[in-house]
Amino acid sequence: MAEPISAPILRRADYRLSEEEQALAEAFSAFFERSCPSERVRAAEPWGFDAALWAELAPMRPVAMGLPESLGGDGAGLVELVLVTEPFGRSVAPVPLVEAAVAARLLAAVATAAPGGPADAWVNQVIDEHKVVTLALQPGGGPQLVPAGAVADAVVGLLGDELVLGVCPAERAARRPRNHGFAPIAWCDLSDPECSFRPLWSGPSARAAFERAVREWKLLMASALIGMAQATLDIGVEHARSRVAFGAPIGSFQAVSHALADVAMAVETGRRLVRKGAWYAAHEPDEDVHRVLMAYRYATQTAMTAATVGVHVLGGVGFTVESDPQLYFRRVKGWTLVAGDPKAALSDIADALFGPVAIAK
Amino acid sequence: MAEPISAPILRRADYRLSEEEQALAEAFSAFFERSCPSERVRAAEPWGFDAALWAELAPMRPVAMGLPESLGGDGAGLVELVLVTEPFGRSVAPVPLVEAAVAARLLAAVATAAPGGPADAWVNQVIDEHKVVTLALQPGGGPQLVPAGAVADAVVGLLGDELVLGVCPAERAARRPRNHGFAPIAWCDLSDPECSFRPLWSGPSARAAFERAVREWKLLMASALIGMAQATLDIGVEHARSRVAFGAPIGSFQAVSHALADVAMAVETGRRLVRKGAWYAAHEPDEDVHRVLMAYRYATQTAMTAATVGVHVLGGVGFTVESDPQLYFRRVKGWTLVAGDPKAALSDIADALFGPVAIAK
Amino acid sequence: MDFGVIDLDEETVAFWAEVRAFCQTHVTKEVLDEEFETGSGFNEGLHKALGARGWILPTWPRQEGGAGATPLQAAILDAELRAAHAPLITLGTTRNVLPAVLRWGTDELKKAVVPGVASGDVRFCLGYTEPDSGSDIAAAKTRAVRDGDEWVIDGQKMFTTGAQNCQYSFLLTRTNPEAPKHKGLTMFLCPLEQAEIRPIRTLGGERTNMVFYDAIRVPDRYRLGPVDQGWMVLLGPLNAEHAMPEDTDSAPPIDQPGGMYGYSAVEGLEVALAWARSADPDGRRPIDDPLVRERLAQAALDIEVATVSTGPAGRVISSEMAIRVAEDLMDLVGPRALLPRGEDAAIGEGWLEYLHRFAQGTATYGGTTDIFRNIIAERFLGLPRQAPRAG
Amino acid sequence: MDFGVIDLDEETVAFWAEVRAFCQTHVTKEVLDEEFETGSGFNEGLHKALGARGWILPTWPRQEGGAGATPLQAAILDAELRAAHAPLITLGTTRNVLPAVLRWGTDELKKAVVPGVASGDVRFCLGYTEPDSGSDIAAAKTRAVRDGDEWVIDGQKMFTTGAQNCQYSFLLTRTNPEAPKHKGLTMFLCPLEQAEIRPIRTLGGERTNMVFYDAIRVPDRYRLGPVDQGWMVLLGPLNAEHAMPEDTDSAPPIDQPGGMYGYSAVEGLEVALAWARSADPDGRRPIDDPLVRERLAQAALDIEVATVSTGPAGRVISSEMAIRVAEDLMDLVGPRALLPRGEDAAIGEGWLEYLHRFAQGTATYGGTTDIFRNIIAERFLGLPRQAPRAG
Repeated sequence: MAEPISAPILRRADYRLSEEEQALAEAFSAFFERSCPSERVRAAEPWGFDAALWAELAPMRPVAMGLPESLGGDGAGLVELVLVTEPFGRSVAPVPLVEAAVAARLLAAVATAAPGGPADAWVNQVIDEHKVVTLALQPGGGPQLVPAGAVADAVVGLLGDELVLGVCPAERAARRPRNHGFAPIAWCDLSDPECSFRPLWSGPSARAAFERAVREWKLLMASALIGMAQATLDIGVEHARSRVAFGAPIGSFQAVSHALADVAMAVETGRRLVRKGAWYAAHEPDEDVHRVLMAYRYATQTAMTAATVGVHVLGGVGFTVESDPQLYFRRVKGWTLVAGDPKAALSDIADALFGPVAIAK
Repeated sequence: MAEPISAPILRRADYRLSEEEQALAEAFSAFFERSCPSERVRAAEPWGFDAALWAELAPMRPVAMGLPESLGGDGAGLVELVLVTEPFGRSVAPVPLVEAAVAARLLAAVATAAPGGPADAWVNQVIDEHKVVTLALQPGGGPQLVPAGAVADAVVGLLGDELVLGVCPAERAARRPRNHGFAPIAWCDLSDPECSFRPLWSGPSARAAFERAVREWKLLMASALIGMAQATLDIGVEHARSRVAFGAPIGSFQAVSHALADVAMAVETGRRLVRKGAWYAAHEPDEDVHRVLMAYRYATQTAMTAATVGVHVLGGVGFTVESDPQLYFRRVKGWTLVAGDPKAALSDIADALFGPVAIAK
Repeated sequence: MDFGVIDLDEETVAFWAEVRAFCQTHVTKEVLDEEFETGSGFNEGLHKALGARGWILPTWPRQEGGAGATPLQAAILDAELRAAHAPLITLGTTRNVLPAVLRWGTDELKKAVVPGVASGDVRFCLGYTEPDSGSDIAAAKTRAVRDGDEWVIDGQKMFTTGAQNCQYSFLLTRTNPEAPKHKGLTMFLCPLEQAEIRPIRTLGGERTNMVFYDAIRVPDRYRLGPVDQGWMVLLGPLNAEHAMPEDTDSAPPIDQPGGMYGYSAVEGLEVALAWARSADPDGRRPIDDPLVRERLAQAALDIEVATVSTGPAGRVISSEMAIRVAEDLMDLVGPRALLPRGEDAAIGEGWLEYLHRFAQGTATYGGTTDIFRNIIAERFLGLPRQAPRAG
Repeated sequence: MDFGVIDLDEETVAFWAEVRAFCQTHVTKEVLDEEFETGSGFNEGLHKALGARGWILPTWPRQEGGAGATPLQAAILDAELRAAHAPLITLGTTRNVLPAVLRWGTDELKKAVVPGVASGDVRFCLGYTEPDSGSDIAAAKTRAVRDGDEWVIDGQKMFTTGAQNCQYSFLLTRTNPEAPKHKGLTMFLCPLEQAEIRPIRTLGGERTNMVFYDAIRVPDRYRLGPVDQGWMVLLGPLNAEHAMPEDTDSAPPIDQPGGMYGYSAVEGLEVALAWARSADPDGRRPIDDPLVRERLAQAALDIEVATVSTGPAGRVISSEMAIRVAEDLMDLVGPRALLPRGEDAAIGEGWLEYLHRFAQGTATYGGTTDIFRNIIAERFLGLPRQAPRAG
């Protein structure tokens, strides 16, 4: 456990991307911009999945890239993955990228630490067949809403101290609720015999791997949220430059320009928090876990504020379903709340920074 | 315990002042405006008391007015008192009005319910000699900072289930710390033998009376805070009308005008919360106690925001000790924090609205 | 000051009972389901049932189509209908426009429309906003050109909510493009038969409309007030919509939970409280968690603040409160708050999910919150008018 | 991306030790007490001791009065001095102005002042703000009129912090009142002997000054840059103060807790944490209360956000963070947080009490946060310039 701050900390604070990182970010930006205009997002409503888009994306190996080369992956890590999920979020693409990337890394951890089980084959299927495995974010049995559960080929979760993997039966539609974010969430119960959950790995390391996977989900989602915030900011700025009211572009009114400036500040700062969090998670995993939680908490707030400002700056038009800010407005909340109250991150940060609560005497 | 809301509640919502109430408010406004310009506030720094001003104020009977006619008071109540403490707060007058008014009412409650004790004589001294009795806001023994403790002739507090009154010895200066709000606070310990605390009244009624007195302090302070917020708003508006930057009065920039508009909204709304809280406390005491807590919480936030905006709108000048907004900035925090964390009011509101926490099973 | 419980006379108690019975009969689950489906803010059966009782204009005398109700009874009626979530947007716009019709309409026009308003057969919608003018209402470009005893109207209006259920639009037109922008406007009570109505759906689930006026011809008798002085005619309904003080002071002084737009947040808090008081399988209740209690208390405080707020400030405060409360209560309740009305596992029939979407629109209705802050700064604080120069 | 621990070579480790020893010797309790008393942001002994080691301009070569330090060593020096709360406002303004002197000063002028800057004998303050112009710097009215080889300067400056300890003011004057406001300005490195300095005290306890220039005569050699082109001369120091990107990118990439103004909030959190970890007589610690934990975590998050922020955004974020954190931590800690440095029962030597006052000023230093938001909107987002017309 680290004190949050002590002076002077002699660490670099270099947020710049390397040339490779820059190329990676640009390649995925270009892909999502080209392949996933907002019409395609709308076309996938209300179920939030575009299988063709997933197939188009697959050759870029956004999931395989995060897996070790020893298992057939590309050996990249969280630093690279957040560069991919930011443009993914910017386009709110209807594909389960965050879940698939995180669950695959968890399976890879199992296949590495405890080879010989079903995880090995699933890793291959993820890489070769672009199968989607997702992560049940809440440990334990009982019904829970699982992100990407409605489109996943398998679900990984933690039951007791045991990592388990299950394949739910075909009548998935019944488990798939309509929802605020038009997301392919599904009801899933790790103790449901119908889904034939099988053990993958057990013990403290399995639990730690699960907890790390949940943090990775929050990290990649934080980056997606920053992308979503950037997108609504861009829409708002464009509108504020061109829309005229009271004889002037509305962007010349501080009520508009300062609201957008606040979002711009938060987006840029949130992006830096994400990158710093990703670097620590990649290079010093299981230490300073508060950084990922901080990035996640800040990103949820930033994206929600950005979406609200985006809807508002566009005025009445922003409130119509034809406008794009509302796409983000729904998904910011809809994609994240499945992980539970985002404000709970503060209590988690407190645990990480200040240690556990003392037992009452 | 009431649910916060159910529709439709058939109650009046009439915030208008009667002619008598209007006259009362105007009389005290006129007094404080005339008698307590900011120079007089400054002159009383750092100890926050102007004995001559207290003597000038006394003939208007701001303390006696809140006591029952049967004890020699004027039979007015909380509704009238908040109309007095708002202009008091507007001028941040260096007199212990809130404490004196509240403690006197507590003594009057004792003298009424349990006559024959020392409270009777103190009520007379308060009315006839304008003695200052103050209230120790924290129940129990141990050192605490008591508002107006440095200038009070006596302190009332709750020790166990017993209301006690004490007179601290003469070397008061040693107990009087310099402080953020330039307020006449003092260290006091209800179990300190040197202060010769004597019992006034005991039992559940005594405790209830003490708790009511603390709420009344919060109510009258809430009104003072609204006055303080109004004053900084007025200063900021005046400045924003006349100060020119970039070729226009700064009040024509929304960064300034909307910040002031937000304060104006909160001041007017906070005033209404206070009046509603006062009316309930006067007419339906011990019910709906959440209203006073709500008024207090909202007023602390409003006044702090108003002071911050006031300092900021005046720019560099606002940050100098010659400017008036900083007088308010110091006192908003300095006058209230002595009652403890203002955010704790939320937990108190929860207790009042939702009932106590269930014991863990 | 007076916040006392209002003594109700026998007649009012009976009226109240009648209103409750009416709501049970007419604001049925079917009506609500249809409203959630269509978002039209109107139900013809309900509207006519109100008209049949004189409750569209309840304080008007019976002989004029009203119910002779007291202002208090009218307030009870409104509060009960609101609590029942009756879809009454079109009732609201109709009532909002009526005073302008009475003040400026010819006797012939009034005779033609007013009885229908009272009975429910005639409804009005608001034709202010255009694709290029929203909060800056006076920038309207829809043209009205005189041609003998008729006017030819050409233009396009946005967000004419309820147009599909109305007979007339309270229409803002430009009759003199040369004059300063507030001086060349004329108002009409424009019949909608010739207009083309295209639906627009909102994030909040409401249906509103674009309305195209393609050289439609309107007899002069539908003009309201003098030519080129439409701004004066518009100001009454606009001020009412902007909740300027003169209007709220005349409203019956009844404590209305949540203020202008916050009533939906009141129900949101009730939903969250019900959730918080439910025990999980281990017997734990969220409401016993200090963090949960604090947030619920903050929501209750926010709602009370909106309740006491008034005028343009009340518009801003209640709207922003609803946005904030919806967001935080949704977070607090967690994943199941994502499920909409109709999903079995939805919390409180999906009310928070709906509120989170709906609340966003309240910051724009009848002018954005920015405009209301301008109003407060300029009219209440006397600050100079803001008017930026283009960069 | 790289956030790794920097490997320090032996020389740098030794440098660091030297800096720490220096701070212990020169930033004593007496120095700090004096600074809290006077608020002058300067201590002559300390300043000269820095000069003696070449640490006023640490990266300069030794032969030019520097210490030949690496950028990393210079950053360590600054961080240690800051952590020790060394009063270095005047060092900051001196360093801020120096590049403009080097760029625009004549060789004669540079020869006269630069060695003294390095040694600590010569200090510069900023003469921009006037009673009628703050954030709108270019509206300055202080006149400079040429008279042969001299200039006659008439006017008044506000907030010239450190003037009483400086030899020169980096002075903004108007030389052509007819020209557009940015085109008639000229900068001087104006000697202060003839100026009258009157102290101003701030809420934060700082001392600053009004400076009266009453027909003082300044030889032309003190002019910096061309006549009427002072805005260009001013821009370098101003951009540095505004934390425009070119500057921050050239700074050594070291993680600086709290960002631009937030370092004082870092210490505020440490004070609150120490309080929260102390047990009361019953053995209860505030830090075991979920509500307390959440607020401390929020403060830590706020500080980290400020830490990673940069440029003009960093200015706004770190300033507003410090204001918010000071207010909330003071509330959290309770009544004893009201007691200032020097009171026995003060929490953390009164740091929160000080922070709450001090933080307010950071929202105005070098232009208000409003100005920085304008900069972000206009220069980064490309939004049109705001410039209201008077009402």
